[in-house]
Amino acid sequence: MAEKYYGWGLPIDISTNGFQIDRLIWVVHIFMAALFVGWFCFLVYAILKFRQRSGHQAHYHTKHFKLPTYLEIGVAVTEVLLLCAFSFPIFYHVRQEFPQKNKAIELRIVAEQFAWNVHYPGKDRIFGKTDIKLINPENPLGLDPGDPNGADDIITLNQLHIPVDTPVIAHLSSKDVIHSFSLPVMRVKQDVIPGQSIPIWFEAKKEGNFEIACAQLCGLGHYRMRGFFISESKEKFAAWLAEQKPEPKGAA
Amino acid sequence: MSTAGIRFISKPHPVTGVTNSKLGIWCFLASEVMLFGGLFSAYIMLRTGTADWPRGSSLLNVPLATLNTLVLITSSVTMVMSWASLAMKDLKKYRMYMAFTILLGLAFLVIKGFEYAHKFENHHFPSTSTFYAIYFTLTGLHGLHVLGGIIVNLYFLGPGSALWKTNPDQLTGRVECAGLYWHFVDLVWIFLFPVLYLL
Amino acid sequence: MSDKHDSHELPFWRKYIFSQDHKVIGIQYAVTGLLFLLFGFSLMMVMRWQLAYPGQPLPWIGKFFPETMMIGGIMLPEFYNQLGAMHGTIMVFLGVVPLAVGGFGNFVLPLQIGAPDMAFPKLNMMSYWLYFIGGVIMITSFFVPGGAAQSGWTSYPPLSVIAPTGQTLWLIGMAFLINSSLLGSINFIVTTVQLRADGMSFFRLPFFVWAQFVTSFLLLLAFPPLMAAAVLQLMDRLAGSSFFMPSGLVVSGAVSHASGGGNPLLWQHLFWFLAHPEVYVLVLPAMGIVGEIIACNSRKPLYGYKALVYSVIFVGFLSFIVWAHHMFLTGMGTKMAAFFQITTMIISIPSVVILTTLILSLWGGSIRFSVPMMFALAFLPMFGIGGLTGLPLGLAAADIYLHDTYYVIAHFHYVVAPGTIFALFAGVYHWFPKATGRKMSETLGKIHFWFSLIFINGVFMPMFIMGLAGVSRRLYDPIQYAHAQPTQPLNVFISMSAWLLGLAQIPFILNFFGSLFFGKKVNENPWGATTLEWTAPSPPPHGNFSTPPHVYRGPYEYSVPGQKNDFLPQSLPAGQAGAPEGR
Amino acid sequence: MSELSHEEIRHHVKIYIRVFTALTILTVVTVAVSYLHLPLWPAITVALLIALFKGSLVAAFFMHLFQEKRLIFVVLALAVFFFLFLLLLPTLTSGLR
Repeated sequence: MAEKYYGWGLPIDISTNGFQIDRLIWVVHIFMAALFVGWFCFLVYAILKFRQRSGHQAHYHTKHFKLPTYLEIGVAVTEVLLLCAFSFPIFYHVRQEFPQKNKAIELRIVAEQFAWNVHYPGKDRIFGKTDIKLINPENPLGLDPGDPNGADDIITLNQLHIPVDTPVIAHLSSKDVIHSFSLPVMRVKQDVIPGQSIPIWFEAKKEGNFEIACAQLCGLGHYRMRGFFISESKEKFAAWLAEQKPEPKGAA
Repeated sequence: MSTAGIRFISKPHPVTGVTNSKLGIWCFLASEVMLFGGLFSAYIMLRTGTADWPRGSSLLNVPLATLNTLVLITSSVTMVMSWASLAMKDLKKYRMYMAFTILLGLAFLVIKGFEYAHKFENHHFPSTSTFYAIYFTLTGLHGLHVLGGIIVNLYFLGPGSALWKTNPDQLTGRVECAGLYWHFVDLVWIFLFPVLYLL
Repeated sequence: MSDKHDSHELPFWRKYIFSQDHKVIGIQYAVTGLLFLLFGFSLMMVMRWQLAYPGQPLPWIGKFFPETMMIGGIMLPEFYNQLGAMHGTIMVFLGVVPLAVGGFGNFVLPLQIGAPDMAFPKLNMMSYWLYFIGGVIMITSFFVPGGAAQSGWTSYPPLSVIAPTGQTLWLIGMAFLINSSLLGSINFIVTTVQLRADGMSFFRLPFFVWAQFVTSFLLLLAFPPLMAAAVLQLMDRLAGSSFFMPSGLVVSGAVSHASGGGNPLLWQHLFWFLAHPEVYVLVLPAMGIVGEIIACNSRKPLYGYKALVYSVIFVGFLSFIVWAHHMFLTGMGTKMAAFFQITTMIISIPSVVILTTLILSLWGGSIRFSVPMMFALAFLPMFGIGGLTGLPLGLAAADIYLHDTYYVIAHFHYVVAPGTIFALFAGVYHWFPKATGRKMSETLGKIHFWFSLIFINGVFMPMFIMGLAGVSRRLYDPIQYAHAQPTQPLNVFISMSAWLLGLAQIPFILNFFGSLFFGKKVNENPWGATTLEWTAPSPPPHGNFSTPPHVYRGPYEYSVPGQKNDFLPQSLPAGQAGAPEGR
Repeated sequence: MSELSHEEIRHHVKIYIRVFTALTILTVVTVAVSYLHLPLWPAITVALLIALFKGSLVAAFFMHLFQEKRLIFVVLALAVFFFLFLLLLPTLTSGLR
């Protein structure tokens, strides 16, 4: 499977937003390459042309170059373009333009050393109350058994299933230290800060089995904080969801 | 010996108008501004991030802190007077004012000690809440600065004043620098006092 | 102050160990810094084994490690994280900065401005010894229970707050290093402002002095907030406060005892307020060295000296307000992200000016390919790669994908390793004759240069590919993730390059120590350079100049038409300009 | 400052005493205001304004800034400028969405 999705460059992109980020990465790299090749050729040419040799003398007065001024203006204009045409709108779209809640599915992702808990609200689309005092191995998020909203909630460990062509709103939080929730194939990455709940959104347009990565050093198990990210058709997703048992309640 | 040939130790530079140590101490104070800047920034960030930050006056001893403020302000005056005495070539008066400054500095620390002891008796520690944490850290670090200032002043009261015989200008300059530091510590307290105790 | 003007009367320990002479302190700093660079690099060479051959026992030397680090030669993840954190800390705070600022700054700056010494020799000595103590504490931390700091060189809480004792030592060690830098920077500023020789106006200062001067302001004003942060983290670790610990933490299944109410992002702000200017603390002295060497070895004035100076000041100024571009993904709002993206893009412009100006300085020259010049020339494209690849990271949208991947590692290493460290090597080769009176071997130097250049690119170039493939940094086992597996051959290649790069440093080590005794003896100005340090004897005596020098012209008067020599020293009176000079 | 005549210094001493009086009075005022239990923002404004004024008095007269050389102001201006960024930007960054 791995050969199909991943290689030596950008991995496959299965999200609706990813192409914008990829395009920005390519545009920036072309700009960088042009600038670098220009500099490098000039450098090599200058080194060869003005090497020390008999009959060749250095010039105290050198001509005034107009090129650097144009170069500076060019760089400045390009950077303004990169900011205004790419970075600002893309970042705004990804971070601020959330889909409407009734058209999206909502879930919570709670990171801990070294796993991802995914909390689906169930049919009622309302998350049950949680309390850290109720956390135990049976009840990893401390779901309150007394809260009727939580009765149909589903909590999975390291399993993030999402339907394709449906926006997903995920609320990221952490139980202990800073993690970073990364879905390389979705071009999604967001630090998970303990004490905060940070919402992100994304939408898949292709099916497949992929992975969740932790991108921020979170302790000695950081390297194995790998989760499974499964993007599947709406039918399969519904069937999978129905199979999952609502969270068993820990001794309250 | 190793200072051989270094210029502008006791006489100011003709262009910049200051001595080396004067510029040096102001650079140091600039970095101190940034040190306390970082801590005040922490205070602002933590306070605005919390809905129920307590008013300092409800937890801390305002009369005691007011007394301490007055002690520190007075010590600033005696410090500047000790420099003025030196500039007027009066070593005796200098010694007297310097001794006052040191005593007032010690008085500040003793009062602070009582304040801390009282907090500890009531089981209030840095671990109690973020308010106490920042209170102990800021006042503690400020206390260390006062202690450092007292040590410097003790040096200039005792062995340091031997310089009077060989190079009175240099001693006056050094005492002025020690004073600048002392006033800065006072100045920090002027801001710490309302921020921690009154608001 | 006393009558003893003659340094020879000093006992050995005052002359060479607790010396107050800026040149001895500079050499102490440089040698200690070079040793720490080697040590930090060795840590990385050990790490590279685990990355190339995950889970396999380290051959030969693996069995010498205690069980707390390796079991049967197989590295533990805790130890891997310690190596990573300490590699970063040692390279930046104990290697590059002490060598660039403490070493070259101390040795060269007073000589270049024509001063007899630093303004505060005692503080200068204290600065070195504080640095030394800080370094000892950092190394000691490997041997305390739980090992050294293991939360990255960035030490992000809450991870660092719940980490073992080594982190406390890391913070205490940092406190020493911060105070050492503080004393050093005050000294540099006062020396540069007050002790310039007569006639040495600000625009006659060599570019290196300007770079050090701006660097000193960065150290002076950016380090204290890290001191504040270190105090807060020490309080969190030792006094149980909660500056960086939010409410409601559950660590390994147990509810945290911390009172809560803190904010982990506070640390990141205070840390990066230092750590971004710190990047320029590394790079600016390197640019200064490169500027000196390019002017001297192309035998012509620097192109656009004033543009360089203004750019360096501008870069230094702006470097204080770009720090949060390290934090785009911490949930920052788009408005503040826009602010920091704009400042980041603006700061790239003076950097482009500096690089372009240095390259244009070659135009019309007569380039002498001495070893320092080769390192200086290599700095230009290497720093170019490092600077350019900062661009996608500074654009928040591209940073979403590239953040915390190997792309970041490749980016900043290009700035610091083949960029800054190459410039520092250039400086070592350039000023070695001044410090010792002997020249380093050209042949060994060229071997050192070419192999270093090839292998260092072999180390960092593939990391861009890995980064684009989305591989996260700081992974103990790189093949856990399916998306990282196709790039594993690159890891093997990188490790091989790193070990060969290690071998490539052997000629340098031999050259350095060998040349102390067997190097070719040279006169005081072997490079035919114009700046003041080359008019003092090699090595300069205590007090540097027999008579205080007077400066008559700018720093780079090379190949002035109608002159006998192709260089005019700054201290040569105008009337004697045609007089023969030792070459 | 070491170039001053005794006459000038005597004048300075008079100023020091006046500044001391002002600082004492302002301390009493700021404490008194705190006992009025103003709402938070007015309380902060008043207390910080008084502190700023007291701080300026100390800096200007005890630290001789009112007749200091330009160079010192350059160093301080840099520090104050970055101090403001350091003070405000972290909170703005985590607060402003």
